[in-house]
Amino acid sequence: MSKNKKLKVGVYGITGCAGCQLSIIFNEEEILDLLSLIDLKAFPFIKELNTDEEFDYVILEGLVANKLDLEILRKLRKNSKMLISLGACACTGCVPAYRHFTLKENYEHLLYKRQEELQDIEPSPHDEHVKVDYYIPGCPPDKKEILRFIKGSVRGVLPRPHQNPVCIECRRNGNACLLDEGKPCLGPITTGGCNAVCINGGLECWGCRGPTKDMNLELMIKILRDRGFDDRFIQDRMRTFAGLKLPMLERVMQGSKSKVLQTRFDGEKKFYE
Amino acid sequence: MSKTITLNHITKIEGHARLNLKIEKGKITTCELSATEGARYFEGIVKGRRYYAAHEMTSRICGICSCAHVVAALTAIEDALGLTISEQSCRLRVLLTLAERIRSHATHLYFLALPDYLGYESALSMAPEYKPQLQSALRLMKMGNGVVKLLGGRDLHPVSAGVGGWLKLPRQEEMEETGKELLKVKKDAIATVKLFAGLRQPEFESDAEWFSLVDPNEYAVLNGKFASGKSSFGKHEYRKFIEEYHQSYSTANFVVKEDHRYFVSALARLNNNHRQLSKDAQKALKDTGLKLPSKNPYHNNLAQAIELIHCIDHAMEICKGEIKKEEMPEITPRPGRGVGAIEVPRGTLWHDYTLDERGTITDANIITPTAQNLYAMQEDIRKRMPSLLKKKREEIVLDVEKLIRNYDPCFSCSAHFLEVKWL
Amino acid sequence: MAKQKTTVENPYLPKPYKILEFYRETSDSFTVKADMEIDHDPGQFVQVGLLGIGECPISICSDSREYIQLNIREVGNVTIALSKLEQGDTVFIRGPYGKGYPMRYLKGNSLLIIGGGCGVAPLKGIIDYAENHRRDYKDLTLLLGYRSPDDILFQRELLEWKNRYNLQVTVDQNTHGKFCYGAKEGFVTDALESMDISNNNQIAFVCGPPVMMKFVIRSLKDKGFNDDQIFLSTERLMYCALGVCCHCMIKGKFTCVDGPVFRYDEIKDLENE
Amino acid sequence: MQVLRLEKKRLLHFLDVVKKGFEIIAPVKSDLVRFSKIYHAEEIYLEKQSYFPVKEYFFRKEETLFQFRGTSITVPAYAAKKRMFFGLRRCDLNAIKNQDIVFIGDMGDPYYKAARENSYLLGYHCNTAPSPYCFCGSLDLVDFFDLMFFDKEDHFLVEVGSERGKSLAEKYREFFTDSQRLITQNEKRIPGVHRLENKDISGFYDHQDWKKGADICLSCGACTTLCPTCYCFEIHDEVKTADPCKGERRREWSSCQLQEFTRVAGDHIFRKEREDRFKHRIYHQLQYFKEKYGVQMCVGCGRCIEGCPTRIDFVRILNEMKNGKTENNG
Ligand SMILES: Cc1cc2nc3c(=O)[nH]c(=O)nc-3n(C[C@H](O)[C@H](O)[C@H](O)COP(=O)(O)OP(=O)(O)OC[C@H]3O[C@@H](n4cnc5c(N)ncnc54)[C@H](O)[C@@H]3O)c2cc1C
Ligand code: SF4
Ligand code: SF4
Ligand code: SF4
Repeated sequence: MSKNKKLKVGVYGITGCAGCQLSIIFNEEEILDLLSLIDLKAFPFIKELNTDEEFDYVILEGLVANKLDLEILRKLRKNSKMLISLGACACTGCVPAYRHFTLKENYEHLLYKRQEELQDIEPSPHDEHVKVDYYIPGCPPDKKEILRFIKGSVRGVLPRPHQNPVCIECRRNGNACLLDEGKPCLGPITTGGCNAVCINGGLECWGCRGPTKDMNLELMIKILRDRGFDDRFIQDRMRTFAGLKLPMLERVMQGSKSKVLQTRFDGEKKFYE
Repeated sequence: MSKTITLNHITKIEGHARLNLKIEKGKITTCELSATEGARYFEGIVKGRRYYAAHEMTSRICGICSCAHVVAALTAIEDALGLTISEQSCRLRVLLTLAERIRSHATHLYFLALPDYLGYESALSMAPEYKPQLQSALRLMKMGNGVVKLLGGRDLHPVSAGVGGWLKLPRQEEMEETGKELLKVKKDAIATVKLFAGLRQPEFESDAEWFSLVDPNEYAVLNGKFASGKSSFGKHEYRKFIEEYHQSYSTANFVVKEDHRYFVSALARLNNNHRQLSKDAQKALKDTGLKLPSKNPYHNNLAQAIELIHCIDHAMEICKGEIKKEEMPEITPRPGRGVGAIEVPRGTLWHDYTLDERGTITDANIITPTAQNLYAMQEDIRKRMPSLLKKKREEIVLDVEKLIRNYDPCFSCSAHFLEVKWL
Repeated sequence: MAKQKTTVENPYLPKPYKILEFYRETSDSFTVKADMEIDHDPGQFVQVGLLGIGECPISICSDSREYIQLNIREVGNVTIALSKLEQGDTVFIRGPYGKGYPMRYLKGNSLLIIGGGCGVAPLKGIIDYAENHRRDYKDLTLLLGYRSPDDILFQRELLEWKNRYNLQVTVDQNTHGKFCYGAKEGFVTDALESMDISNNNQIAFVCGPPVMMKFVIRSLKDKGFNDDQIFLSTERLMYCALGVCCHCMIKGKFTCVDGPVFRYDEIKDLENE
Repeated sequence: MQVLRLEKKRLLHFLDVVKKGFEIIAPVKSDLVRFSKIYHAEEIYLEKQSYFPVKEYFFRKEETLFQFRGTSITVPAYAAKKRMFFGLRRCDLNAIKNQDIVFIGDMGDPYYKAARENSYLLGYHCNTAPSPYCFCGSLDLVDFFDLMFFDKEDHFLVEVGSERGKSLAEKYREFFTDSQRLITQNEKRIPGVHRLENKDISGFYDHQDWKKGADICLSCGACTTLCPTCYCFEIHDEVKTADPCKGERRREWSSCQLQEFTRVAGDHIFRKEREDRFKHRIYHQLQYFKEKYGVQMCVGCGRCIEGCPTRIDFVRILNEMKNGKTENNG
């Protein structure tokens, strides 16, 4: 606290939608206080003067999509005691990394020759390239979670990351379970911490915060199949936000075909046609 | 005298861009504005996905315009499916778009643009002297975010708008409450106009033509023809007029077919539609003395400020409406093509999808405002340069940055910058 | 009739105490002495914390009515925050909680104290207690195991213990090459094996990592110890320490109120819980 | 016990009058049935059991334990609203009784107590099982209410269960007439709710069939959140941005079905396996609680089954265990 010097912090973005950095700023009521808790050395999104000396930590949005991104990522990692991956792109690769699961011919025609430095590399989250010290996942991340992180860091504590499934918060919010309505909700296998905003807003969870460590993937697949979703659908859905964090998906899908799991579903089947 | 100015990371814009300027013997030999954002190929990755995934995925193109992408994608998909949405859904989508415009303009005006004029490096360092102004900004942002959250379920990448309608409707009381809140922040919008009208802007005229949607019924948001002072065309015909091409020597991405540069922005909207502004916005406009039509891109900030008032007025109007319970329609896929063109904070946004008989997306094209503005932006810099040459390096940089920021570019939207480095 | 208002104390409220003494034990643990004047049994614990950070259960490792002494290992948020305190600072404590070692009922016995790593902390309470009631107990045998000489706790007290009791210190690995406190290389269990000790009027107290406890018990049983001659100290995640929040439940037993000290016959089937 | 009679057509009027003196919380059907504050008596929905339990009104989802500023601690004043709960089922009422044991009994939780203190509990007796998952008949539920409404075609028989209930009935005496008859024990039974065949499960601990449930368990925590008796919680601190020396300590609901529930230093997790966690829940409900407090915690409402995305029916699993017991113990 006041005894110590303020922490030197940088907020940067590489390829992303800027939504995560906005999520910091959109803490409208706290933002000015928040940024005065730390010594904000860099935040190019809203600052002209940015020094990139030694940071205590860097909060970095975005995924690695070209060589320049990788260069920046490595440099920041080197200059910072801690690296915080902010948002789904940074943590799981998010929608841009879904490219791994599309046919090449779908985007080939969009490829053009670029300057060497901006040459594409396979879209990938930070931890495929460097060590990450803390994750604030989500697309967009929960703005209060960022707030809690910064407040915590000032006092030398890192908030325990969420590891419980989205369902916990969803039920606490008093929602009707969308699985019972035949909708393909990924809440049970997705790490919570978002307060189940999507379900509160009427949409099933798409899994933007990435899979939980404790997920029962096999059962989730079975549940979705029971509700009439085909395997293609299940794969597409699960891979939209966190495909790279589900490398076992195909194997589990194959394996679960032979297994009998007796679940019950008394709602109506809803095909997404 | 030879000068090279490289702005490697242009700050206080969304996304990442750089500018290369080379001036030799008083002549500009190189002027390259380029996005350094990694390519994400959104148009490629939505291919093969079903129609209901388009807005979910493309919303991730841009955080601050996420509502815009959602609405544009939904409009295009519904167009392709031949769905008409209810009047209420339409109204709410307008509100969602306006709310986003409020927060986006407020963020841009105060956090990205204003420090340039007041001589600060960032809004944060302005805080001690300009606390009330910043608080105005934060209130406006909070308002915009609040409405987006109410309608869309969350601040960014809203979820409640779906193909054909709303997954979850706001309650009547909430709408009424929102109307009251909007009224409270109107004074902040008015103060914003005053503040920006007081800033001195250079005299300058862009060679580019302006374009925006024009809707006879209202200050265009979701409907209308794409028009400038000279020509206009319907959204389905856009391919005939806008051509995207890529030349290794050229900076062009999108040009109007007759080889005219154009820009889209709040200023373009004001040029076309200022007579449809709300009463208070018109009054504010008059008080500023801004002459329309204007081709001075430095006027865009002021135009945004004026739009703030209009958006609040229009939003309040919508909040008065009644909320009826509506079910989502049953959807049967069919093959077809659909286009969505809507006015978003930075100009006109285009989404275009082709679906097959199962509702799978077989082709997609997205044209963002910044992509349309790039060429104009760069050429404006080129045109502006000669009058700046005598100045000191820092002043040139500041002036150029101001120009760029006035366009409020959003390089995150690089869904579709074909070639990012121009020579 | 006179209206009597009984204001029951709010059991969640901690009280501030001053730190009388603070010193480091090893590179990752420290000992604090706080001016909390309470009656307690050895083996009981308190909830220690800082406002804004949280609280965690720590065993009292002293035997005095004037103060309590706590030995804490830095493993997470609260414990790391506590490690930054200094003499004169304030900590927030509530307690004491739990059932300690039933020393009163064990009078006349010899005490065999077997600790591993930070498990020695609660056992120090017994040593201090026995010292204060020296005549009530016969021999004291201490068998303390650590990973390396750097991890040895209570170095200030060790020499004294060595003089007074039958003390043996083991280290898993001797990285220094020199033996301090007469420490021997090897596991506690080995030392126990080779020790000539019988269950005659002998009570064993065991605390340490789960694996170590398991082997020690096995070895004690081999030496003829009955289940009711062995006391164990358990550790679980807990929030309330009041027997409500359920996190520390082992089968039907609450570590915080029914434990943390259990006689082996009370919990012997519960190993895997 | 005193029994009164209330004509059915006067119920709404009765509640509307009561509403002037109390906040009424009763089951309302929106998308699902849940207990919420009612503004008009017609909103009340008694057809089905509520999907969400009533416990959140007493043991709140989130509760500020105290606020602090520097080193000074203040406890928020609990505004004890005068509330009347209407439409509580027999299971709901027993669940409240069980939570009373936990929170008021041993430890005197001031937050829970304050919320309970001014609450009047008005029950509604199920004439038939309101859900196919109910099994309250297998458990030893007791009478626990201020007033209990028995639905009898055109009128209610209202049994008075406490002094409080009595004074309430006195206060609104104009609505009630004296009943000529008492409620028989038989009338208190609910047909079709004796699903659990053997509620002593002590012998099943090592039974292989627990796996049947664990296999189709997502560990999503729906069961514990929807259960009217589950009472686990966590405590966390939160500080203010403007001044990190100020803040509050809060508790919020937790669930024993989560791995996080028992994570300790060194990342050790007790009951790491889903099966152990599932088993733990059932044992806590049917055995551990009884060992500690003398009654079973589960009240047989079936919500944990109805709310489970895969409908894990622990009652059926237990029944099957019993039937297959001999072969398993061999
Ligand atoms: C009765 C009793 C007596 C005790 N006595 C003592 C004693 O005398 N001395 C002593 O040093 N300890 C003692 N302990 C243990 C002590 O309570 C714990 O070490 C303490 O609770 C840690 O709290 P913390 O807040 O510092 O750590 P926390 O921040 O709660 O972290 C604890 C551990 O949880 C894990 N963890 C935390 N965050 C995460 C995450 N995001 N992901 C994965 N894992 C994570 C880590 O492994 C970490 O080490 C005792 C425990 C009990 C129950
Ligand atoms: S709606 Fe989704 S997140 Fe909510 S309980 Fe159901 S499965 Fe879980
Ligand atoms: S509900 Fe799912 S998709 Fe929505 S924010 Fe949470 S994790 Fe992401
Ligand atoms: S365990 Fe299930 S049946 Fe029993 S009280 Fe809880 S929710 Fe109801």
